[in-house]
Amino acid sequence: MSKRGFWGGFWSLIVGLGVTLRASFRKNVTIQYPHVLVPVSPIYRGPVRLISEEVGGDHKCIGCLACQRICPTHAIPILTTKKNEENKNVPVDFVIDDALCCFCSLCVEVCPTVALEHSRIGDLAVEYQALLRREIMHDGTITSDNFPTSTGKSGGKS
Amino acid sequence: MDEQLPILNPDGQYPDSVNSETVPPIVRFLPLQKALDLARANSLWPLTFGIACCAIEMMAASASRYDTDRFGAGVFRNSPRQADLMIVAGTVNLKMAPIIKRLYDQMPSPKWVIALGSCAICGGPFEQEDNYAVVQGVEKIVPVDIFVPGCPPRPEALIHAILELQERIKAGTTHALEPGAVAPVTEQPVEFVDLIERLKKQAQRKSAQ
Amino acid sequence: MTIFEILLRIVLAFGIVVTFVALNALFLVWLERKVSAVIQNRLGPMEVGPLGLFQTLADALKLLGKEMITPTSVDRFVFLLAPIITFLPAPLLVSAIPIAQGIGVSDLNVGALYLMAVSNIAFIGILMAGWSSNNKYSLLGAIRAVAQNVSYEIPMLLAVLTIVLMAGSLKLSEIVKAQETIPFIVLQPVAFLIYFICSIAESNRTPFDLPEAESELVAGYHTEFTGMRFALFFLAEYTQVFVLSAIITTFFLGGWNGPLLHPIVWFFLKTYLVIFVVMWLRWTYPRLRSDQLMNFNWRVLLPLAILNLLVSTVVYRGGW
Amino acid sequence: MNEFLFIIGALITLGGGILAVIARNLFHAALGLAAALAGIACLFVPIGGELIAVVQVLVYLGAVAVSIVFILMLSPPFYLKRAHRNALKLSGAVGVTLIVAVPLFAAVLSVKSHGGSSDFVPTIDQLGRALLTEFVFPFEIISVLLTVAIIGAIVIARDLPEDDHIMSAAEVAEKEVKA
Amino acid sequence: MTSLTSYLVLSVILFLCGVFGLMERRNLVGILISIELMLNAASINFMAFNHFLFPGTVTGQIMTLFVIGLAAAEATLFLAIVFAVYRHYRSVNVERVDHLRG
Repeated sequence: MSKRGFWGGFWSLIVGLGVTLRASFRKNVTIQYPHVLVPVSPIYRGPVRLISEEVGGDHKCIGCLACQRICPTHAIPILTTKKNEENKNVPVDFVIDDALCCFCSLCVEVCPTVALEHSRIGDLAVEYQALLRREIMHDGTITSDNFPTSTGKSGGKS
Repeated sequence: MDEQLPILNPDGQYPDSVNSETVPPIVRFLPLQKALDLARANSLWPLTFGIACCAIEMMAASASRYDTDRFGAGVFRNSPRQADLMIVAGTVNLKMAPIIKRLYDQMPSPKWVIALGSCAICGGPFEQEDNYAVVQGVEKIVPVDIFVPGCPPRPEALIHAILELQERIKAGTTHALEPGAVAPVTEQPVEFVDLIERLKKQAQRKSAQ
Repeated sequence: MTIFEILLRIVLAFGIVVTFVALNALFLVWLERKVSAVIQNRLGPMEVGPLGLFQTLADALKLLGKEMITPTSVDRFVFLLAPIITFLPAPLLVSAIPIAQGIGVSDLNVGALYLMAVSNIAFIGILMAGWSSNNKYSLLGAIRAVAQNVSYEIPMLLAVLTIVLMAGSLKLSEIVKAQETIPFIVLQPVAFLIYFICSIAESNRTPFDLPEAESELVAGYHTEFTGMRFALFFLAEYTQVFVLSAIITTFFLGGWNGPLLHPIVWFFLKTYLVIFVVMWLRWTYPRLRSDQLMNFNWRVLLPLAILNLLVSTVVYRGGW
Repeated sequence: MNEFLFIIGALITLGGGILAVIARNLFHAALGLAAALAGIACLFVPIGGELIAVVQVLVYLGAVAVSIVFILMLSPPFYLKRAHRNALKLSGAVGVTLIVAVPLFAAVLSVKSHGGSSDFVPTIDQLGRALLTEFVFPFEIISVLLTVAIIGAIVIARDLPEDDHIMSAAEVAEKEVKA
Repeated sequence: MTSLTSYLVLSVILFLCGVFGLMERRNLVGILISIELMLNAASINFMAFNHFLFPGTVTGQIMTLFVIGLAAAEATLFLAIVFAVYRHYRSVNVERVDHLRG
């Protein structure tokens, strides 16, 4: 028996019922996610993307490999060549592996030309692991900036 | 006592579905298959099962703000015998791997697996060749239907995965197993003996130094 | 009546009752999920049908389509029989409850005792389930369930005796008729409390859900049951909730008595009110500890029940 | 209806009774006993014993059979193991059974039912009055017996050795510190 | 079908089951089960005789009630004794329980 004795304990049971009853009249806090998108913080870090206008468009990457070197999980393998006329590095294949990425933002911070940024995608679910390996650039041109598409009824950006 | 114990796991073995016989489900004819798939898609009962930090997001997904119960996926079952969906939420250690395999085996067909977070997909931050402790992706142990990247993923991502899985179940394109079928493991399975071997080698190396 | 007619009638009545039990349980599961959602500021099932009404239908269909696993080390025959034995009392109990004057499958002379007696059959089913699974969690769950049920049976019976004393009959319809003016909850509040607590304990629900305590025993006595076999346990549990509410309605809330509305409406209104309270309790209180559970029964409920019986005998039948 | 109940009850009773004595596993035997008890409750209904049937289920099935099964579950597993069947013992048991059977069957088959069955069903009122007037002495004796049985059972079963209780972590630590 | 003879035959068969079990079982709990069967055979007899031979009386039914009460008391004590015996002898085989003084 508690310090409050039998009647104190009995009263506490009724108080508990009152708490849940009051709670049940409160407005519910559920966000019906696929129909309504969930607001996220402005500094939210989604999957990393290469800033570019469109497929085949311009980008700021100079192939310095800073992001590749700093990435703690080796999620950004980049292949570069010196085929530029000024004999500078130019990225040929640019891959970001979302399966490995741990969203630490180090690559975004280290990039000297601000070529990378975090997207604001919060929901990403795919059927094959291979889909998570995004080949953003192939043969020097941006092939896709899109995230893996899915057949799900959602896919909205947060 | 000299007498043999007839009940209570006579040889210390836990009863699991590997050494159990299976009965085909009661309803199994084609016109109902569609309705059955719809029902299965809308009633995915997950196994209460969290390994690491991603489990916190899984809890968040089933709590008030995201509420997976809206899709019928909020009934967390504690017994694998009653669950349909296994959410592998977190780093799978080599020591944990046999247990996950056993839990998967104990679930009744049809059953699905969601790999939640980088660690469960491919090892994530622990991805390394010849890693002595972490299984490089839960796919090496059990067949995975949906991969959710993130470290950890947001609750929306899990809900998205559940919706994705629902679509796949309705379309009939999951790895769901028919009773009696053998789980198709997509990659080479982890050999659990490896751990011991490696530890032995490690010890030998240490003693050599 | 030939034997075939009797058989036909029995099968027909049983079929109707089982259908009612199953549909009612489906509805109750939905209600439970909605009540829990409301209390936790959630929405609960929403996507399947309007307000998720078909959610439990989908669950039931899915459970039908599940593989049924029989682990090799179980006691086969007992394992197969256990869910059926556990489910069996549910329709038997429902069929004894008078819904309104003259409506109900049967109105027995010894109705009140019959309800107590038949619910005992489920204990055997639970014991069979726990023992045959060959699993320590199941065994512990079954032991806890039966220890708890047998203990709480005693104050429960004493509370029923008080009601029988008030009504002067064991017949359920007579008990309801005796409450035409004042329901027994007013005259016997202590008996009501005792009966309410005991019947929640009998149906193994929170705060007395030790037999299924998830954090300790995986799923208690039905850990090893899959598919429809598990669904039978589920059905049995929710039917037990319905039955306990219906019995409380009959014993304490005046059954079908009520102004204006049709008696059947009154009966179901009261029953679902009690069901709501039971669910409300479930989503409010934490689980008791095993020793607290037994102490509460033997040290509080049983003396209180005996005292209540004595006092009400003196007050209502004492003649002075 | 009565015949139907009788047939059902008789089948359950016989099946349960036979299972209770020939089952190899003691748990199955206990379940057979439970089935037999339920069948007997079924048998009581056609001969005007509704109340007795209900009490049979309540007390016998709900308390006696459950506690037997309970004891089996609490006990070490070799409780359930049946001693090896011994041909000599078995034949002895069969012989004794047959010796008992012959006079019993002779007696039973010689009984003539002169009164014939009636539709008389004693009400609970009558039973209660009989219990508290004519049979009040045995009734009181039974109540005393039950009380004594409960206390006796507790005394017998409670007899634990001193060190046999489960120690809490604190107690263990204390003991270790002392030692 | 529901005649006195049929009830009595049933009760005799049940009683014989009990006798057989009593002779054959070596386990205390098994013996208890057999005794319960025999007690039940007796209560069937009480009920049948009351109904078929002495209609209008309640003596047999009261006797059955007493049998049930006795059986409850007996089972309680028996199970307690089983516990005590097991604790002392580490066995419930009646053939091993052969010491008069503990």
